[in-house]
Amino acid sequence: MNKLIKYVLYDIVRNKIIVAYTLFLLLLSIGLFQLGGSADKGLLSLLNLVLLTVPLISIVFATTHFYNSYEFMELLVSQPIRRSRIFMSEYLGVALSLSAAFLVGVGAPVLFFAPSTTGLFLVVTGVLITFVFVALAFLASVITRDKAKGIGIALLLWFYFALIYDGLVLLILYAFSDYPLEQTTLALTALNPVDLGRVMVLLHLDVSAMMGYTGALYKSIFGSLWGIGIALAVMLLWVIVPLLSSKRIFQKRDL
Amino acid sequence: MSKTYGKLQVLRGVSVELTKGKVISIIGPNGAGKTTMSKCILGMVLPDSGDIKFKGESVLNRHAYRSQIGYMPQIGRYPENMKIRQVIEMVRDIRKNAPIDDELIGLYRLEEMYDKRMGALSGGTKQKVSAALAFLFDPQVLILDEPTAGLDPFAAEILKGKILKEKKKGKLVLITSHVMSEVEEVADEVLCLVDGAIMFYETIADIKNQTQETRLSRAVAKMMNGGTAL
Amino acid sequence: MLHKNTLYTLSLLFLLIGAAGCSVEPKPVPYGEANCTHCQMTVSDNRYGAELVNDKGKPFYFDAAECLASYVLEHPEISDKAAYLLVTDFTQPSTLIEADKAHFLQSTELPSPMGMFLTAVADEARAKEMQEKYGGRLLTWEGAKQAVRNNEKPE
Amino acid sequence: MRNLSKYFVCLLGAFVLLLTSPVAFGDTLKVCASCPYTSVKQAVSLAKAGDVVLVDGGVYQEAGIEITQPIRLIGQNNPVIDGNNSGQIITVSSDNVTVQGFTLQNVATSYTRDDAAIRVRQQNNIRILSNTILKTYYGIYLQYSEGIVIKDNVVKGENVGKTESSLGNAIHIYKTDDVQIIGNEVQGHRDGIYLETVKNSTVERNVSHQNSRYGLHFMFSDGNAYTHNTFRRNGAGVAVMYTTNVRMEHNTFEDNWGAASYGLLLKEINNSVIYNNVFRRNTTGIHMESSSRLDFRHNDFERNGWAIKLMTTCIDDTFRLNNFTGNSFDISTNGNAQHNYFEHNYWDKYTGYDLDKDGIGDVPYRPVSLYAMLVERVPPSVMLMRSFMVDLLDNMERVLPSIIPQNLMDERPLMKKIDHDNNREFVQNLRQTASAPWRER
Repeated sequence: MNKLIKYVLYDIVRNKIIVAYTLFLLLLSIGLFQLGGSADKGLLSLLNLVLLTVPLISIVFATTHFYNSYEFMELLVSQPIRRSRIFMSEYLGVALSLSAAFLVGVGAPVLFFAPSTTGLFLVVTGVLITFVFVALAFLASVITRDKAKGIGIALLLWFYFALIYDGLVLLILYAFSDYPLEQTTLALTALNPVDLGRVMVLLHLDVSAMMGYTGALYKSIFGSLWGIGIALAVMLLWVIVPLLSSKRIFQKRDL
Repeated sequence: MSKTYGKLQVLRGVSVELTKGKVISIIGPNGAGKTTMSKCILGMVLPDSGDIKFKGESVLNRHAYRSQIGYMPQIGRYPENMKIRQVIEMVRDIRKNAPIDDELIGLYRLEEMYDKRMGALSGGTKQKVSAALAFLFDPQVLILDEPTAGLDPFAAEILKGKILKEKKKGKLVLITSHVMSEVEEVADEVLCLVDGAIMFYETIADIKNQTQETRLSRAVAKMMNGGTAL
Repeated sequence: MLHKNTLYTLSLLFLLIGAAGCSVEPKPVPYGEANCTHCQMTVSDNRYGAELVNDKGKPFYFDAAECLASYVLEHPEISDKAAYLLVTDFTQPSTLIEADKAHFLQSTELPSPMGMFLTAVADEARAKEMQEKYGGRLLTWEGAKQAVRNNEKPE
Repeated sequence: MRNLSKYFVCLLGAFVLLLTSPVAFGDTLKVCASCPYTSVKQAVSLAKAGDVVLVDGGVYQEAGIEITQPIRLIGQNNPVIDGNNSGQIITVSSDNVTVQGFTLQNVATSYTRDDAAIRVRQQNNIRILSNTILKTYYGIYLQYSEGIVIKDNVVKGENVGKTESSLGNAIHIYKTDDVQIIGNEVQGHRDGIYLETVKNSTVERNVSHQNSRYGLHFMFSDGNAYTHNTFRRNGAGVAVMYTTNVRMEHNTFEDNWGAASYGLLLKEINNSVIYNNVFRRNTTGIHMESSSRLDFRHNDFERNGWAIKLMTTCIDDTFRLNNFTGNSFDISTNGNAQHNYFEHNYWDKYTGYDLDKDGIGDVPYRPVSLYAMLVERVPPSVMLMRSFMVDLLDNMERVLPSIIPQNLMDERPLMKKIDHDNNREFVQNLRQTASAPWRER
């Protein structure tokens, strides 16, 4: 498996988009930390941008890469290797290289300007989000053979998780404001990896306490080791479920 | 075996036994299911029904048998940023312990271009790489999809020579091709697919005998038209 | 089949969470963490907390029975439909009892958080005992609401 | 005229001398291990009006000391009176009493008796000065009295791990007028300073921190001034209710940071001024309900969750020349009706421009965001804080307001943060150009 990843990585690392992505994140992070004044403020602004750009770039890049690698995968499929191995290698290759770009572009500045647990959470969240959206990208890619369609689905997925979902949640919360919604909101948050990541970081920033009783409730949930563990587990589910589903489809489909 | 793509039925109950030591040419009009059939054998396309047996064992959902097969795709596309050297190394990595037959690499002088990016190569050169890769591990079965399509005549000759050489070693070679002269040159038997079903599967000599034609292309055309001359 | 099972389990899990969120039942008063719905003061004295649970199961917390009473009087549209009106049994801190069934002792010796000197007790005998000890008068929930409406404080 | 004033000064001097020198008034009863008196209780019970009971350093295991004469009980070299958890330590049952310079410790929780280190009931002119009160149920407890000075005391309780009902207040004053509470440090109790029905009083330069409930809590206490106090890290902050004519100036409310915390809760406070205060890092800077005709000026709201929660029951409140910086929400409210004035405040979230360069933004600022109102109505929606959708909605609503209150806006926001001390000239100019009339007090 690692041999294959090596070759997938060879290919991606030299991809100019990855380099551009790294530089983009790097400039953004440094700029925000310089502008923001305090480390916390910098982290907050960074969080917003990370949660918007990382999913978008991850999902679009991974989808494009998947379609561009079709013939390569064909070549590999004619070789004596399991399809699942090819698929996982592709996945890990893309996810790892995007994560590496994120670690260099965001992780390093965070380490330098805001070395704190919150910073760590931001970086971990960013990496997890990358893995989630690459998995979603692969799912979009195996659903349809048509590249344009696949990228369309990927963009829709991003649009849904980054924007539409929150709008729907707001609508639901508003419509059912007479009901006790604490638990429901928690569940709704878990159903969107972007929200989950945002809440995980936010609750470790100082602003969390200001969210009043409900905020404190969530903080007590997410703040405990158990809560962090569960949040991370849900996040991993967000990686595993789409990844395994797409792998299953990939194994059964024609190339 | 059978295969449908959506509403399109590509293979309808194709059943055939191929034995080693022969070069078999799969011919047929466009869309007759030639490539699909070879992809089925390679496991790239999974048949809806039926089975494919290799040395008596089903290959469905297996992968190890493919170490016995060399495949040359119609159009070989590779990761753009990889160098020829890396592609070859990678496949070698995958097929560890396989015997190496780098005759084609030498004949095509690929070593001189080892450090070129795949993305920078011409279609013909890519085909050379594909051919070299197909023969690299001295496989028992060779599946060549339009092998000479993108090659210059000189390179095509080298390839044909190599095919005949491997046949003599007792290997099974499957070639899909439209070029009848080429088929005539290298193949022993012709498998003709029309609309996903086998129209005939005969030796070249038999075909010529049946149709009373000396040129294979005419003979085949006659056969496909139901035995009447054009 | 693995992922289908996973999905199934997951959706079941969320359904359960949703169901838990929707059941109409009293919730323990989060002392020190919630503000009184009526007076906005922190609900912190666990001998006096009160709670209203609406018909949908959403809890509203109060720091004292008098605040609950004021709220009930001011918001009949919510309280008329409320599933539960609860006050704390003074003799068993943090234990909620139904306001209808509670006995309210109004005595200067027992100052409640919002100045109406209302102390709720579940057991009638205990309430009488306390009345003998501290003086004041015993009220039903209706009486307590009446006292709050007319701002009748013992002096 | 000059002679007369000289004479007056002399008289005043003599009066001061009379008050301060022990020998000038009556006898001095000394208490120490080797003195005529070895027990404070004994000396106090024998003292006559005008006497001084002078207690030297050492630890006295005593409780239930009752002062029935107008005397002065003074500690020298920091004597300690240890109540041993057996009831109240000092009860003052006479007018004109001074208690000064003691460490009073160990008074147990008593649910129905409200035991305190110093208890005063129905007395006038009492002075409690420079005492240290440790581990008591209530610290200083006054009822039905008048003319009180509580100065430079330290009251420290132990509230860690205790429920609120087992804690008393550090300084608790009920139905008492003309009180001066100055320079005390109170911590670790239920409420730091509790005033109920206390009129015409001053609370100045106190530090109240780490109390379980409120740093300062007053109700029905009209006409009081609270200046230069610091309220820090109290359980819920400062709560003031049902009072008119209050002056709160130069106070600091900070780090009241928790689920149900606020810097200052204003409930039915009317006709009052709130000037030059700092609200820093509170969950809610000010929570206001049913409070009217309040004047907020020169306050700094820094890095609070909500700077101000202004409920619709508040009317005729004026907010001028305040700085709002780094707050998650500047103003939040629960409805559309608004009858309050905002003018000439500095808002760091303001993105308008100032073409005529007069220091005032040319477009109004709306400090209430749609999301803030949503959170007010549906608290669980805090989970969506800082999501892209929320930012988008807020920006759309700012451009085309439909849900947020139309008239809650600052039509003349300032472009630069106000330096409250050095911008006098600028402020003068603003005063002349203001739209609503300035209320001067």
